[in-house]
Amino acid sequence: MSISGLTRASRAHPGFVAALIHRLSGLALAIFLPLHFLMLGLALDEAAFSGAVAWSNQPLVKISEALMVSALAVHFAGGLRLLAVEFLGLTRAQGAWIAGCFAFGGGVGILFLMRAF
Amino acid sequence: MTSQERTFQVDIWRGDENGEYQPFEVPERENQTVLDVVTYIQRHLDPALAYRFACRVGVCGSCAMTVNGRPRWTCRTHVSRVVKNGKLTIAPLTNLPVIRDLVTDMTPFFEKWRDARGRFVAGDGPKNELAPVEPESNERAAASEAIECINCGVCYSACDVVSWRDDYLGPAALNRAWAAWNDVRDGDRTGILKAVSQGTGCHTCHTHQSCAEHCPVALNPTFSIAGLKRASLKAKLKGQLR
Amino acid sequence: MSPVSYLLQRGTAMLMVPLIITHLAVIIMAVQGGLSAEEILSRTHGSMMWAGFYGLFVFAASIHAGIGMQTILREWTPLGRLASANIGHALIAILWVLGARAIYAVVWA
Amino acid sequence: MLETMRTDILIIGSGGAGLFAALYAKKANPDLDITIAVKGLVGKSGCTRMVQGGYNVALNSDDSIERHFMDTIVGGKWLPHQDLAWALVNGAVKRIHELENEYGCFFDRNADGSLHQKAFAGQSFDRTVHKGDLTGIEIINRLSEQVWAQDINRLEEHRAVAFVPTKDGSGIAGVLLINMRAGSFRFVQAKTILLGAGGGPTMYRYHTPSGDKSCDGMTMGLRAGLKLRDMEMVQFHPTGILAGNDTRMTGTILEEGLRGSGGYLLNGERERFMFNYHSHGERATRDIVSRSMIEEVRAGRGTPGGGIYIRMAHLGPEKVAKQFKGMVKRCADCGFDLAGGDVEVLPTAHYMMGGIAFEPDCKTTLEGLYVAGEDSGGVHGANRLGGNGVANSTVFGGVAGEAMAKAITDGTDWREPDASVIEHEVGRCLKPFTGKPGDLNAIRETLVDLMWDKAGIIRDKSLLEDCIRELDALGEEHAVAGLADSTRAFNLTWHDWLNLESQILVSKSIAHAALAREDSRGAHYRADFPETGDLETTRYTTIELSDGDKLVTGSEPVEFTIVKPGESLIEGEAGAPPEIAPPPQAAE
Ligand SMILES: Cc1cc2nc3c(=O)[nH]c(=O)nc-3n(C[C@H](O)[C@H](O)[C@H](O)COP(=O)(O)OP(=O)(O)OC[C@H]3O[C@@H](n4cnc5c(N)ncnc54)[C@H](O)[C@@H]3O)c2cc1C
Ligand code: HEM
Ligand code: SF4
Ligand code: F3S
Ligand code: FES
Repeated sequence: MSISGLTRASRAHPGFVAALIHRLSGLALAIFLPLHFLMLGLALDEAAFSGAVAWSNQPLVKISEALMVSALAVHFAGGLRLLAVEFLGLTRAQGAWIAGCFAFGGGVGILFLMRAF
Repeated sequence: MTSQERTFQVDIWRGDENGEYQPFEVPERENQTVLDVVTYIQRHLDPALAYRFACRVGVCGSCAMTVNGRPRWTCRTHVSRVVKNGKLTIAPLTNLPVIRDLVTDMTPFFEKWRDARGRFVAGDGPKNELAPVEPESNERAAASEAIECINCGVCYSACDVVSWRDDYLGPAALNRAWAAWNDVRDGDRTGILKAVSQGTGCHTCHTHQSCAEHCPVALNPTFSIAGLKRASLKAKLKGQLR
Repeated sequence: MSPVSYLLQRGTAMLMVPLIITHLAVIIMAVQGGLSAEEILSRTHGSMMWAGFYGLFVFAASIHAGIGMQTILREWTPLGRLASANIGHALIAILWVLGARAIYAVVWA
Repeated sequence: MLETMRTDILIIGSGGAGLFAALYAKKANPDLDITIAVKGLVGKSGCTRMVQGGYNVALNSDDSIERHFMDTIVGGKWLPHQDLAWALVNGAVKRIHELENEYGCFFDRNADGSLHQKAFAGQSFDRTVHKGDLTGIEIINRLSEQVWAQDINRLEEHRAVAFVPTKDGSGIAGVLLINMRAGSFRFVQAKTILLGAGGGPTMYRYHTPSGDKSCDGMTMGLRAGLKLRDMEMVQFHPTGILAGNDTRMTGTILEEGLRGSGGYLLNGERERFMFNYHSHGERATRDIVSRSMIEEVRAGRGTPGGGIYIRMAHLGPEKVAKQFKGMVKRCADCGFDLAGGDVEVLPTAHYMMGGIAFEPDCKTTLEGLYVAGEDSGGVHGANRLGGNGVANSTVFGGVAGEAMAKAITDGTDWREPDASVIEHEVGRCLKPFTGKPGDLNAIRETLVDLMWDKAGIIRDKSLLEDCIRELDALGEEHAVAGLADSTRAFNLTWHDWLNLESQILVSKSIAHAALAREDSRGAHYRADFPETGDLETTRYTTIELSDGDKLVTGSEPVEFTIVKPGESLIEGEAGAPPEIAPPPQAAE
């Protein structure tokens, strides 16, 4: 038995949740990035590239793309917030800022979906 | 214990890191801190229960434990504020070696305090005078914000970065370094920045803010660490950290 | 994390702020009515402006992500400091190569 | 089972006395091997850390060492050892400079950057240096970090249980300790040894000191044949929280400034009563307020919890919450509303003026053993001024450190211990594991009530005689009370047993000394001898252990080496507040 499991109550606050989401979104982006580059690299062969782009217009792929865009937006907003904490010493009212970052990330994802469909 | 007394269940960690929880029934009192609960068990139910305390009023920082999953000072935590569904779970602090039951070995915590140069180094000012320091000055204000640490280890236990890499100096030591760095009387302020900007120092912090969230005396190590990140980066860019 | 890694990671993050804003805007714009290869390529083909933009982006994002992955490996896996650093650096190199190839493909090929 | 080790200097306790001694000895001779042994963790146990109010020191050009001295002597009702008090007021000036300039204490400043000094009761000048109302944390943290960073050995969670003399009894060879974490014994041989275990009147139902203090140092001193003085002098602080007998919060302090700034004390009928006792009302001195509160309760006008209410709400709850943030938060954490409601309080045992008799160089009569801090007696006489306690421990701690290092440089060597003493003392400590489990809780409850009721704030002959008789019986009960033979590692119940042993012996000393002093002065009040008595012929009480278990009291004349009653070194009245009495800002 361990003293505290994965779900430590001490983690249940905005700062930790934000850091976790920031990390997971960063991780997702870092994994997605080489794939993204490989896909764009297909443009060396026009037909392959058209195929890939056409494939990406399937609804399921579009939804995954929306998730990636959301991840980027959330990571971006959360990253800005972190920079503000670190470089401007802004540590107050972080709960509200963090909620704002999530809203921004979610908003961008929804906007993407609305325009994509 | 009389039969009319209302009781509640308390699960207490027993043994070392590989121990387990043991349930106890403890009578309710109107005024009762978590430390009182532990004391009750030691005095009346199991004389061998190990725990640590000293001042009992929140100044010595000896009595911190994990209460329902959160690190807290137990002498100043009223049971009614933390009891959940009529139950309490009490364990030793995390991120420190367990000696037995609720007692941890705080040695690594203090070693890191030392390694972060959490200590005043005398300057060469006159020894028979007291340096004038204006209370409103930026440095003094910053030092004052960070200075009243009771070195309880709560932040250190709450910080997940400490859990993830045990060489990280941790919030309390860095918070102290920040107060020291803002002390204009210190004779080697650059030395502090050198100490905290090694690989395991302030830049290792990911701004989880669990430290500030849990600090019982409402200090804000996150802010202090951010200050050190900036100050040491500046010094680094100016080539002062060689 | 060393102050140098820290500087590079935060520096690239700041550098990417305008790039990401632009990138997000372009994505949202372009996605209207579905993507097509011609659409993408007509924007990028032969454009030195976009070549520069993506060049900078690839450069920064690779460093940023490489260092970030290094941290994650150090903290979330049993890998030590050196192994994590090596993998992080390798990732930067791989991303640079793949990124350069992608830019070449959409601008010049 | 018995580990042994050698060190040059062994220091017992890590309060102001212990830490200063270590740093001073190291500075005097960096090659010395220095070891601090402490019952808790270094810097995190003891009472120096709990100091709220501050540190008395004459720094201002309008103040003077003489003035601080006179305040101390008059406050102590002419009972202090004058050379010690003189060393205190002089040393304090040096210490404050060291604390600031060498160890980095960051005391509060005035707007112009100079050190802020506040008013504290019983002083004719505002001279109390402080860091907010958490002065002790600042001092101890700064000293501890210096110790952590140096090559000074730490034996943490090591409890000293006996001084081990040489075979011929001429000097001290070392100290027997219990390694509390392991539950084993350790003998530490040292060339010089400092006792700085900090006394602490924890044998009273209501008390302020930290839980690790149980008069072990005085007990070891008595057992080693040392003479204690002024043991009847126990200081009570008027406002300790009353929260029930099952909580450790009970007895902890609410600061003096609450009364000073206009707080009311109300009896069970919620009437102010202090003016019935003294024209200064709530702002009278600690001893008067404490006594009046007890009389009010004894007259049947106490609160349901048997205490007195303190009320601040009439000053405006918001204002109170702001001005006394720390106290309001502390009460709130305990479930009380100090800003808006009435909180039950009672006087609480705070400090022991008495202790082991010593010389200004901290030597005791046992060759090689030094003492400093609250374990020592004679500096404060019948009453300790707020702010002189931490000055006492830091000043004499440093003096001891220097003296111990010098003794070694001058050739003091290790002495050979009397092995039979070690064996005997180990046996004494282990005795409870052989007996039938006894009821330690009952013994503790009996002790704290006994001391509270019969040797407390108001004493008389018959109470004290009862007290001594019952303490003797309790001592016998304790001696045969056994413990379940479970693990000895970190066995707090075993240490409770040892605590009680020390507390009972020192309680007896208090009661005997109180019976011997047939007058009332300072902290000691005899209802049957309410007058102070003749100052010129002032004598102090002594007590020692003879034949192993008999306490023998005596008395010695106070030598007025610097100033005689009726004389003064200063203009104006010593001890009287400067100008029109400002409310005491004391936050102790
Ligand atoms: C709540 C409170 C507030 C106070 N406020 C003030 C104030 O404002 N101004 C002022 O001047 N004074 C104040 N005092 C008094 C002051 O704190 C003490 O007089 C002084 O600090 C005592 O210092 P010391 O070094 O002798 O003992 P302590 O600081 O008490 O240290 C004793 C040390 O000895 C250790 N120890 C005890 N027994 C053993 C053993 N058997 N073996 C090994 N180690 C042992 C303890 O763990 C501790 O480390 C206050 C006291 C209290 C309780
Ligand atoms: C303007 C855009 C971006 C900003 C402002 C930003 C900001 C940040 C910051 C401040 C961190 C440090 C977090 C920490 O260590 O506490 C970080 C981590 C990270 N970022 Fe970014 N980032 C941006 C874009 C990206 C992109 C495009 C990627 C992916 C390719 C990425 C991947 C990562 C990764 C993997 C981490 C590590 C996460 C961690 O250590 O928890 N970031 N980012
Ligand atoms: S910063 Fe706060 S939580 Fe951390 S050790 Fe200090 S007082 Fe405790
Ligand atoms: S919780 Fe840990 S990650 Fe940083 S902000 Fe506090 S030290
Ligand atoms: S016992 Fe000292 S902080 Fe809790």
